[in-house]
Order: sequence, then structure tokens, then C-alpha cells
Amino acid sequence: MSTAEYKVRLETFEGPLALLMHLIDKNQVDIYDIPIAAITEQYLEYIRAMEEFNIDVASEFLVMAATLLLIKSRMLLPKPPAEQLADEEDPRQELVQRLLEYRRFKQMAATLEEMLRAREQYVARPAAGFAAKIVLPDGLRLDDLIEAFAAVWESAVDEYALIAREEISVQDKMQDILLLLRKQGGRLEFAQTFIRSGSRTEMVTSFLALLELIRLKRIRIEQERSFGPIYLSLGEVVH
Amino acid sequence: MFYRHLKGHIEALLFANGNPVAADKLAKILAIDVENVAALVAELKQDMAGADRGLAIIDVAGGYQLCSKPELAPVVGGLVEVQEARMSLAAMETLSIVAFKQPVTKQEIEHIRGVNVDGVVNTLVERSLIKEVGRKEAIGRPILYGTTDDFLKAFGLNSLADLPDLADLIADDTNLPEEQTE
Amino acid sequence: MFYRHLKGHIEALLFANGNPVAADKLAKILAIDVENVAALVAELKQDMAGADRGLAIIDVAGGYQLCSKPELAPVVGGLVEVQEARMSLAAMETLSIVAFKQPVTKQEIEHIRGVNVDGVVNTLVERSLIKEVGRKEAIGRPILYGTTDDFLKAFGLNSLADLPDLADLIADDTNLPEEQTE
Repeated sequence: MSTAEYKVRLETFEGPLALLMHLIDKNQVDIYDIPIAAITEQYLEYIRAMEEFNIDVASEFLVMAATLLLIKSRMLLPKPPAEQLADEEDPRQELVQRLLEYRRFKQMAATLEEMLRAREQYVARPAAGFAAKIVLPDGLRLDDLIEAFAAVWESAVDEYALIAREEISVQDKMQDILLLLRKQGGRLEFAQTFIRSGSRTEMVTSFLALLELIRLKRIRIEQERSFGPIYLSLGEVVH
Repeated sequence: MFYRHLKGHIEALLFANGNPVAADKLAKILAIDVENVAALVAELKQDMAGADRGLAIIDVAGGYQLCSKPELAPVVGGLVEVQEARMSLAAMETLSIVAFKQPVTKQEIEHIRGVNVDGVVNTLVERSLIKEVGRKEAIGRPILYGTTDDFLKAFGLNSLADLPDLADLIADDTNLPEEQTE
Repeated sequence: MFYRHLKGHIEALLFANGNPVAADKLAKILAIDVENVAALVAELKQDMAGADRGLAIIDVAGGYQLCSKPELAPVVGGLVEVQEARMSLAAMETLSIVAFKQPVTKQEIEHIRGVNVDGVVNTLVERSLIKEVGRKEAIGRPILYGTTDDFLKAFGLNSLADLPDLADLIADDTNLPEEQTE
């Protein structure tokens, strides 16, 4: 075979199975009784030609070459007559199955191609693409709207207070308490320091501020009897 | 009609093209006179008049277009996938703020709700319950939102005047404890 | 036929949608049983059989699609670009393997085709002719591929059962060696 001939073919075969099928068809041999020696020889010739043309031989082709050589060598092994009768596997069997399956899907691809051609004869309109429409739930009531507003408005007041609370530092609270004490003449019932305490945060802040003031001896704590009212007084005054 | 089979050709051509097809273009493709095209289209129109047909041909700018019959628009509208929107609490609250405080900016809504409302506001705009109604004369000229006609429809209102007065609502709120004690 | 006018409705619906419309969707829109839809479509098909009609209804992917008649493809081709999404032989072979062996992994396809199929599989996924349908309980949990509804539409199939029977081919092949040795 001329090298030019190879080139044409080398470009045609997508994979080793395609090449093998071509060789089988070309030699007009029975796929179930492949003359493995001859086919292997031709297969290797192609591989060599590929290398000659500096075509990267895909690893798949080399794997198949190895497989063919293995089968060929196994075919050459003499078989004991006893075992020959037993259902010993033909070394070519797996390859034949692969080739058959490959050929089957080649045929199937051709059938699908025909179906596609037939389908293309039917010209459809471009899809209109009706966008999904979102409809409002039934029975939206004005009362729901008013309720929602009332709820959000109430919580908004809280929300506002919360923001304010977060801005109250222990330092500020300390100032507040001292200011309050001075206004009240230096003496105040403990509970009154929490007068503005709408929330736990503010209570905690107030309490921390009190503890800090006590630690700094700016105020004193007095309680006349158990469970009686607790009084705060300005430290310096009492002093 | 000796051109009988050409009616089918015209139907197929108008169908496949979608857009209107000029009469002379049809004539050229079918290798007949424009007058014949007009006659064939007239026949086609007649064929389509029956209740067992759903299509119609309309004359558009010197050409013809295949359409579904206008009276079947409600039926065709059935193709639209209808998804019932759930009004989340967040959506309802935001909508109520827009309804009672309009025109209102996102920032103002956020101040009342205490959370970011970008997503909710966009959803309400998409559902055409609220819309942009202008810009606030403030830094950044933020968008002002108001309710839409669809909003009125959804809540069965004739006009915004049917909304209860916000002042009353707030007054009600503050009076509530006293009323309850009575 | 007491649903006579509904034939027109179906025609309009199929026209308006363009893509195939599922039978049960038609049934739902028209508020009739699916069986009635099938009967009406059968009548419509008959109505369209005449030479004075240019359209046809085909059964695709469990639904119906309005198309121009296949024999008018040359006429229609004079007007619109008939979509010719040429597929490579490699793509076609790979697609046929997925169609008949689904769910199937890339490795299994490669074993049949004898070549790497990464590129082809990706192309088919991009064209939404095949899709991931799960993972194989094997080492590396490889992706399993199957065909899509778009595959059915592209090939004019109503369901996978409409594919030509591969079993016949397989039976032939496996029986052959025994027959030959006898």
C-alpha cells in the first residue's frame, strides 16, 4: 500500500474499533471468525504509518494493538485435545463482542440520523415562551393589610427603642444615674433608676452602671430591713 | 379552484415564518401572480372562519400573518403557567407601609421594618403591586414608591381614598388600651 | 362531535405555544379529559390531511406539536432557514449509545466506541439532548447519563419506546455464532 493511501485512511478512523471494522470489511472476512494474524498485521501497519506521518497515535490505538497481539499469541498456543471439546473461550470472543456492539451502534446512529432528517421536514414555529405569570393570592383583604401595618408599626416603635438602647453605654447610664440622684436631692429608690428601662439590655446596662458607681464609691446602697426598699445615695453626700 | 393545493402552501409558509409575509414574496415563492395570492388568502380566511378552526389570517402592511383567533385569546392565555404568589409576612408588611405612607423610599421602609427590604420591594414591583412614583428631594435622590392600580384591584379598592386614614390607625393604636379597659 | 369548537381551541393553543404541548396540559386548559384531547387531535389530524391544508400535528414527547407538513419542507425552505443542526457522526453514535443503554456512564460509552468521549458528551449535554440522571454505585461514583425531553422532540419521538428496537439487533448477533457453528 502506498503511503498516500494510508494518509487518507488514517484521517478517517476515529478510533481503533473503526479501524478494525474497516479492515474486517475490506478483507471481507467473517466477523465471527477473524483471521487474527492477518488483521493484526494490517492493523500494525497502520500504526506504523501513523508514526511515519508524525501523527500522534492515540493511546487507544496502542491498547488495541496490544490486545490484538495478545489474542494472536493465545491463538498460537497449542490446545490439549481434551480441553478443546470443553467450552473453552475463543481468545477472540471478547473482541468480537466489542466489534458487534460497535457495529450495532453505528447502525443505530444511522437510523437516528434518518429520524432526525425526517423530523427536520416538519417546520415548527419558534417557541412562544409564555412566561410564567405570578398571580396574587385570592382573597387579599384590606383587614390583612391594616393588620400588617399595625403589627409593623408597633414593632417599629420597639425597633426604634432597641436602636436607642444599643447606644446607651454603661458610661452614659452612670451619668444618668448621677444626674437623677442630684435631681432627687441625693437619694433615690433603687427601682427608680430603672424607670426608663424598657428592655433587658437597658436593665443590664443600668445594673452594670450601678455596680461601677458603687465600685468607684460614687454612690452607696442602703437597705433598712430585709426585703425593704433599697436606696441609692450619692457617695460624697453620705460621706 | 385550480390552485387549491397552494392554499396549503400559503398556510405552511405563513405558519413557518411567524412574522407577516409580504404578498409579493408569497407570489414569488409559489410562482403565481399576486392577485392569485390575494384570492387564495381570501379563500383560506373563509376556510378558517368555522368554529372548528383556531387560526386566522390578518392583513398586515401589505402582507399576511397567521395568528390564533382573537376570540380565543382567553383560551391561549391558559398556556401561561400560573403560579400563585404567596404573600409572605414581609411582603405584606412592606406593602402596608407603602400603602399607608406613600410616597415612601426604601430607606424609610427599612427604618420602619428594621431590616433590608431590597428583595421584598423588588418582588412587590415585579408583581406590580407597587411602582416607582418619583424621586425624593434628598441626598442620592432615592426612589419613591407608591401603590399601583393592581394593588387597588387586589384589595378590592376603588381608589386610595378607600384606604383607612393612617392617622386614625395610629390614633386607634394608642387609644386601644383605654378602649379595652372600658 | 359535541366538542367541535374545541378543535379550534386546540389548533390555536398548539399554534400559540410553538413547542409541543403536553396532552394533560391541553386537557386542563380546556377542562376536558385527556382521552377527549386525544380524540380531538385525531380529528384535527384528519382535517389537516387534505391538500388544501399546510399544517400537521405530530406526537412528540407525550404532547402535540403543530408543524408545517413534511412534504412542504421544500416550499417552506424557500422562506425560512430550515434549522439544520448538523450533528457529527461521533455525536450521533454517542447519542445512540446513551439512548439505548441509558443510564450509562462515560466509561461505558468509551468502551463501546473505543475512544475518549469527554468532548462529545459535553456537547450533547450542552445541547440538552442528554443529561445527568444519577450516579453509578461504583468506584468514583461516575455520572450516569440519559436522554432528555429535548432528545425526544429533536427526533420526533413520543417516548423512548418509539425508538427502533435494539433488542432485535442484539438477538441476531448473539444467535449468529451458534447458528454458524451448527
